[in-house]
Amino acid sequence: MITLVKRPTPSRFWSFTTPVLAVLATMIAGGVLFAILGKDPVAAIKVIFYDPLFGPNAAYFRGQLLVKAGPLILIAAGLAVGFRAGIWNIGAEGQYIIGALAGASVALAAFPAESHWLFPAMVVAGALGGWLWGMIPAVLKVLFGTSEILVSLMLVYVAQNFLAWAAFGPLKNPEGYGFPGSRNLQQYPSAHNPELIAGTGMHWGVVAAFVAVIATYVLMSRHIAGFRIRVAGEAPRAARFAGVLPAKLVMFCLGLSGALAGLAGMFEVAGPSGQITDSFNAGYGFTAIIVAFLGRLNAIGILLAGLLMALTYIGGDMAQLMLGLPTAAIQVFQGMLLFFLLGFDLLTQYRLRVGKGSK
Amino acid sequence: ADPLKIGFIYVGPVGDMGWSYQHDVARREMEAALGGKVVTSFIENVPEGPDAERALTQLALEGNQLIFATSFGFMDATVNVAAKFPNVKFEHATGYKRAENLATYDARFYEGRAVQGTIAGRMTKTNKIGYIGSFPIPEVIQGINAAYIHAKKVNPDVEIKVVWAYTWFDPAKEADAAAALIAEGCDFILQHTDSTAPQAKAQEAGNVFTFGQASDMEAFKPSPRVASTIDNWAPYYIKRAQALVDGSWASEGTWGGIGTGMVKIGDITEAVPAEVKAEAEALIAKISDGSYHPFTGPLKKQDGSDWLAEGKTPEDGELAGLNFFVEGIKAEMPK
Amino acid sequence: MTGSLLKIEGLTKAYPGVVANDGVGFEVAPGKVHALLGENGAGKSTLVKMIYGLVKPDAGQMTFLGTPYTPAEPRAARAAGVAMVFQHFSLFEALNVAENVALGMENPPPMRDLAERIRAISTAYGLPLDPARIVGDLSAGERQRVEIIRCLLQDPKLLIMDEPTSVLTPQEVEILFHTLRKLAAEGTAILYISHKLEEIRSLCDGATILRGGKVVASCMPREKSARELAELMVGGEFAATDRAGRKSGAVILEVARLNLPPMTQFGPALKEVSFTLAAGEVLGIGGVAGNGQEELLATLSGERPSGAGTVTLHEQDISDLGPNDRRRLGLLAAPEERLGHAAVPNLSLTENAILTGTVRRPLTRNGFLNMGAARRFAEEIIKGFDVRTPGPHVAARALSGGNLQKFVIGREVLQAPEVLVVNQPTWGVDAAAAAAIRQALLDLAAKGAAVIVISQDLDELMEIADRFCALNEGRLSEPRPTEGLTMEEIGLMLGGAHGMQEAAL
Amino acid sequence: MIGGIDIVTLIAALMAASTPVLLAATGELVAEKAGVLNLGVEGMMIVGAVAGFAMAVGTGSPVLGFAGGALAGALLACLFALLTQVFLSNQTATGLALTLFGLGLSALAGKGFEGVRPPATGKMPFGPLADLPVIGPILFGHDWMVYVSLALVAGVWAFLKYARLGLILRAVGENHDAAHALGYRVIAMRCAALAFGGALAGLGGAYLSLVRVPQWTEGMTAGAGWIALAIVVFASWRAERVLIGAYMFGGITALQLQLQAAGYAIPVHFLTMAPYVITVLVLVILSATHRHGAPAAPAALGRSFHASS
Ligand SMILES: Nc1ncnc2c1ncn2[C@@H]1O[C@H](COP(=O)(O)OP(=O)(O)OP(=O)(O)O)[C@@H](O)[C@H]1O
Ligand SMILES: Nc1ncnc2c1ncn2[C@@H]1O[C@H](COP(=O)(O)OP(=O)(O)OP(=O)(O)O)[C@@H](O)[C@H]1O
Ligand SMILES: [Mg+2]
Ligand SMILES: [Mg+2]
Repeated sequence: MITLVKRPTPSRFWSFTTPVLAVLATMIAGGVLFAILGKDPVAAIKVIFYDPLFGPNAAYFRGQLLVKAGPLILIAAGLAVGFRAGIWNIGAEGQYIIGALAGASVALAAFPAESHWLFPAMVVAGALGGWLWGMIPAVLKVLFGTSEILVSLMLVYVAQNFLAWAAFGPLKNPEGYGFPGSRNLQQYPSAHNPELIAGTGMHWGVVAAFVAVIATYVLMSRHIAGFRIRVAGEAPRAARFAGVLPAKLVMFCLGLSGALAGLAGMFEVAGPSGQITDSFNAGYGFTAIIVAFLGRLNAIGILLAGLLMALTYIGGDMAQLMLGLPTAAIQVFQGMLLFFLLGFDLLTQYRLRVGKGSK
Repeated sequence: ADPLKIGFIYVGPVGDMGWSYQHDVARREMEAALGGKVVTSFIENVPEGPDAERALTQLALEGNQLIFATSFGFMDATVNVAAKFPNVKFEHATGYKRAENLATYDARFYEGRAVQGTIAGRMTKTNKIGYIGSFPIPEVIQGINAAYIHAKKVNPDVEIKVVWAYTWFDPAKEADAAAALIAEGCDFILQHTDSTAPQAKAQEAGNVFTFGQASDMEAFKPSPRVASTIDNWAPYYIKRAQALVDGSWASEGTWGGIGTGMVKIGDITEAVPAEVKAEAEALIAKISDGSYHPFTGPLKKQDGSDWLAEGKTPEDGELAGLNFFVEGIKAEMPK
Repeated sequence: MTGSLLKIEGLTKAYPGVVANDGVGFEVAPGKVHALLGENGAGKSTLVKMIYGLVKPDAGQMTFLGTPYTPAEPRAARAAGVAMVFQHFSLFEALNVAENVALGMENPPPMRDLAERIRAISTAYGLPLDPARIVGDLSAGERQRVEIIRCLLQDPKLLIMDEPTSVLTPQEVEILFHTLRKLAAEGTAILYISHKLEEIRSLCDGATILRGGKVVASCMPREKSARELAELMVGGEFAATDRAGRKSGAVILEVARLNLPPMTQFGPALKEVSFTLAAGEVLGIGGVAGNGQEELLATLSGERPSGAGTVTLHEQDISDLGPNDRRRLGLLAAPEERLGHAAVPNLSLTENAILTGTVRRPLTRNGFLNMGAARRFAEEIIKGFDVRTPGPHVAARALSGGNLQKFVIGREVLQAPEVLVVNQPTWGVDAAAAAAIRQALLDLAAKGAAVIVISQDLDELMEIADRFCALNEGRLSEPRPTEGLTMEEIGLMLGGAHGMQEAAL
Repeated sequence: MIGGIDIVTLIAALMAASTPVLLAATGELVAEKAGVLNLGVEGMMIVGAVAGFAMAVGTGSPVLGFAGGALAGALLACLFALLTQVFLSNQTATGLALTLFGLGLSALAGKGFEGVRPPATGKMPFGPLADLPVIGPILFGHDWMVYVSLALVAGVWAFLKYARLGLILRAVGENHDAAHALGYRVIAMRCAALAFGGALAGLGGAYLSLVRVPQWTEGMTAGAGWIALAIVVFASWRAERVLIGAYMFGGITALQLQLQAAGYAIPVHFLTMAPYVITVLVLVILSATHRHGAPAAPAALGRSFHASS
């Protein structure tokens, strides 16, 4: 019989080893799945994990990896701070949408004026929009104790309808022949968030993601404020004893994650996406929650998890194209990756003992 | 020579039984028709936006010579990628931006709506026709107008009720929308959304009729589904692929209809009285040979102002951007 | 001994790194009250958990009523006639009394009958309870009654009680003892665990003393002094606390007409609390848990701001200052709940040192943590207060209660407070560690600091406090010098028996 | 008829429309009462939808279809139980992963079932009762699953209130350490509650694909699972309020479309938002009238249990 024994302190060794084990286990289980679907498992794994990085067109895909991972990392970095504090913002998708709407609205209001100030103004508007949307659950929680999980989630649907309304109404491109969707900001130089170095996929949003990773890393592991946030998540009463004001903390965490999600939305809509349409948001806000957990709520982990997640998306598209693997199979594959990571995580907190065990 | 590679991106899953499914059916038909001269591949479920641009680039990098982007929302992404790969040919469905190596194609779905309007106008007992709209975009508005004009033509008392679902595909919501229209007394449901949920609702209600949309939806024959408008992209895909093989491919804008086979009217079932069926078939024939345009004046706009004078038909450009209802429709255009 | 009810031989249970019970053996006879004594971590709870079927022994035998007894789970133990009151309450706050009782029974009667029986039995034993009340609304003493009634309803042959009296007033303890004696007279055997040695001496007919998982002695508690019992437990002598060398100075802290609404749904309100505290003084605040102790500590530590002018430190109104601002001014506190309030279970001792230490110790630079300095501070606490742990990297939850308590008190004492407020500084802590903590508080006062000790252990307060006052339902009595105060008077200050009546024997 | 809206039809319609969410929410209620937060409802629903569909089509029996849907939902819930109860993984993350996994798995399994028509699920034969005015369509005009769902809600309500096992379940969700100390099998109880929750979610999904729509298409649950989760909180963990919540939510959605059909010129997006905004408002009112946060949430909700002995 196998028993679990809690470790006095989490194992450092296993916290580095388990993700690797999980990826390997996923490759094996995924390989079995692909074989069942009649595809060559080795080829499929290679196409998903190897080709985007080192295959014939890797130069392009490595850039795309950043484009895809950028918003995920930016959002997840903010979410993780809140999750560490025990504040569950699962409505980043809504904050992402509102941030994008705010940023785009500034640009579209200014159209066609060209100014160096426009893009910075959009950045501020994007962050502000996301912050504002995050503050709704925050304020409701502080004032009434309403669950932020549900309020933030419900607000995603509200934001989505708001987005559709804007895309079909006020933000609709007047020169778009009645089709929904705003003007394309890629064609508006002052508002465009371009690739900074051609072919790298690097745009301001990716830069912001890296900055967010570094900043949240320093905050959470080196600064007293981050320490207090961690304490708040581990033991709320101890945090209060250490001087943390719960209301301030709720506002800070939801505000921060909202602002970062809003920024991500704004960079996306001004850059890779280009325009507001009723479906421009591709679920980044939800995927980022998974990324945050994959990265163990740790900034560096999130950076790697974001890249890994992006890799499975891009590799998944490649596998579809080259092997005819359906998207559904990729989704199952991603789900398995998560399961294995979450399951193996046990090893960092517990020791397995085989043999005669106590109950 | 090696077979030419042709790629597709779909906005939905190939199993949506509607829009993306029909494109995929056509892809397979094309591959079969050109036997060995082309090979195809596709990426499904591509969100509109940066992912589309990447997927298109991926197709181009993989050596595809001709790439079909099969959703309106892929427009700007296709334009961008086409600019980066001047040697690759692109085809964008339902858009309006073209380039040297970027063609557009679309179908005159409203022609099918005219036929549906005629049948519904003749057969309705309640004089109320329900219409489930997806989004208030020109393509859908054309359809509502065409259906109404032709129903009215054969039945002056007819009324059309519109529910906007704001989705192309959400079976539960479409079912609710159909239920709401049936509750309002509609005994004909036309839909511009892709699932068969409305047919099922109609069947449950009894004495309510529907039309297949995008695909034939033959599971509901002979009733409630009495006819259908099928997106039939295969002839176009075969033609364009053949042109590529022959080296005669050129960028152009195609807006095909019943005449070119891009819009196909599925089997009109025995639930439709013979004389109505005959009338519908006559209309199909007239539209098909070009002797009749579903939007032929005199027509007024909803607000009573003039649109088309006696005998006049709209320019394609104007029709493509249609954003108003014609006179007589009570429903308001969403703002 | 003839007619033994439970006989234990060679019972052994090992946890990783520690043998909690090592070849333990003893016997309990029907109608006797048997004590289990030992320091923190000696293995008492582990032993009774094995008897109750919660933990499986690695080796050894138990015989119950002459037949081999191997309970696979508590259900089996209950069926055999064993009942247990836990060290930490095993109650469900959101459920009512009857439901809580039903959960502890094997085949509970229908709810209506059960409610009747609860009413009947609880009155018969002098522990009245309303079966319809939600347990979350009950005081600690009343919760204890629920646990006991739950056991009594099963007519147990053996009743195990793991530290049952820590939450009771002296009067309540007296009534509990009556109940237990009555039970014993009816033939029930009782296995009784407590750190309160005087209680053991008055109640128990025999005792087994554990140290490091082994039985080191058995004795008749009545024949030993409390000090002798303590020395048996520790395995050596320990120093008595030294109150010498203190003189009272000027008033440092003043609390005036403090009124606060309840902190939690089930908590009490603070009403008109007033007192003053002088330098060098130890003020003891007694009272049964749940009468406002936590609320008072939170108000003094700054976790809860209070109305202007209610808390004054050095003639400065600090009523609306947060914990860190108060620390800066020299007012420090150590809450009762070690895990989750005074310390964070999953963080290391170094990090737990940072928790309250950054204000008076240079553990940060511009807000950035100086982990080196923090580790040195943690090591200083560990060394200065004899905290037994492999090192400052160990998580707080890995420490035993007594050791963690020493760490928490040490952390505050080493920050050289001017006023230190502690709540339950020795709760569940064994005699040696408790003595060390009390001495540290006295030494602090000797250096001129003012100390408030909130405790339920009246012996402790009598031992170290200069003045005593009692908290009862959120009201604080007038402080009185401890000298000359009798237990009887104290009991009345604490609110008497809280509506219990003595059982008619 | 009020303002051109036929109330009777509206009520009859919303009962059918709400049934999938009602079933899923009732199941989730049981799981949460046991102290487990399973955010994977959406995933379990859609797997239930495809499994139920395949089973019904394969056997020609809707009853077997529903059984298959329930079984599939329960199996997926067991996977969740394995991870969260045995491997002690984080419940939030595992739930999200389950949704992702379920969506993918259902799409894979459903290939080939697109466009197929399932066997019809019959109406309850109430005979002339169904023709009664007003109460006929509301009370006697539904398929049998609607009545099963109502019976399940009533059953869960009674189980939690009166049954011994229900009491133990609530105890486990309230304080798992105490329940363990009293000898109850926390993990087993939670696994059972999860499996039951999964079965009901699967049943809800099967209702969607067999009755409500009825057809199989990828992603057909379209967020219903999330609504079910919200309704549990909305209902402050009480079975009878789950019924109210689900019907209210379904009602607002149906009303929105009926208003459009009746020709009201209403801004559709704001009406579509309405159910969500109203949910938030109700949550605020509920939590404002209780002193501490979400009322009546099981105290151990979302916390992992590990018996340390
Ligand atoms: N709840 C919190 N959430 C986020 N950051 C916080 C919080 N509390 C404090 N900080 C940050 O931590 C740093 C140190 O805080 P501050 O100077 O307020 O500490 P303090 O004065 O010791 O604490 P207190 O305000 O409780 O008296 C500052 O950068 C502050 O913004
Ligand atoms: N589940 C467990 N896992 C690991 N070690 C344990 C466990 N339970 C108890 N121990 C260890 O076994 C030893 C005996 O613990 P036990 O709780 O029996 O002591 P105790 O005598 O009841 O102490 P106290 O007086 O503090 O209640 C201690 O060293 C403790 O740390
Ligand atoms: Mg103990
Ligand atoms: Mg400060």
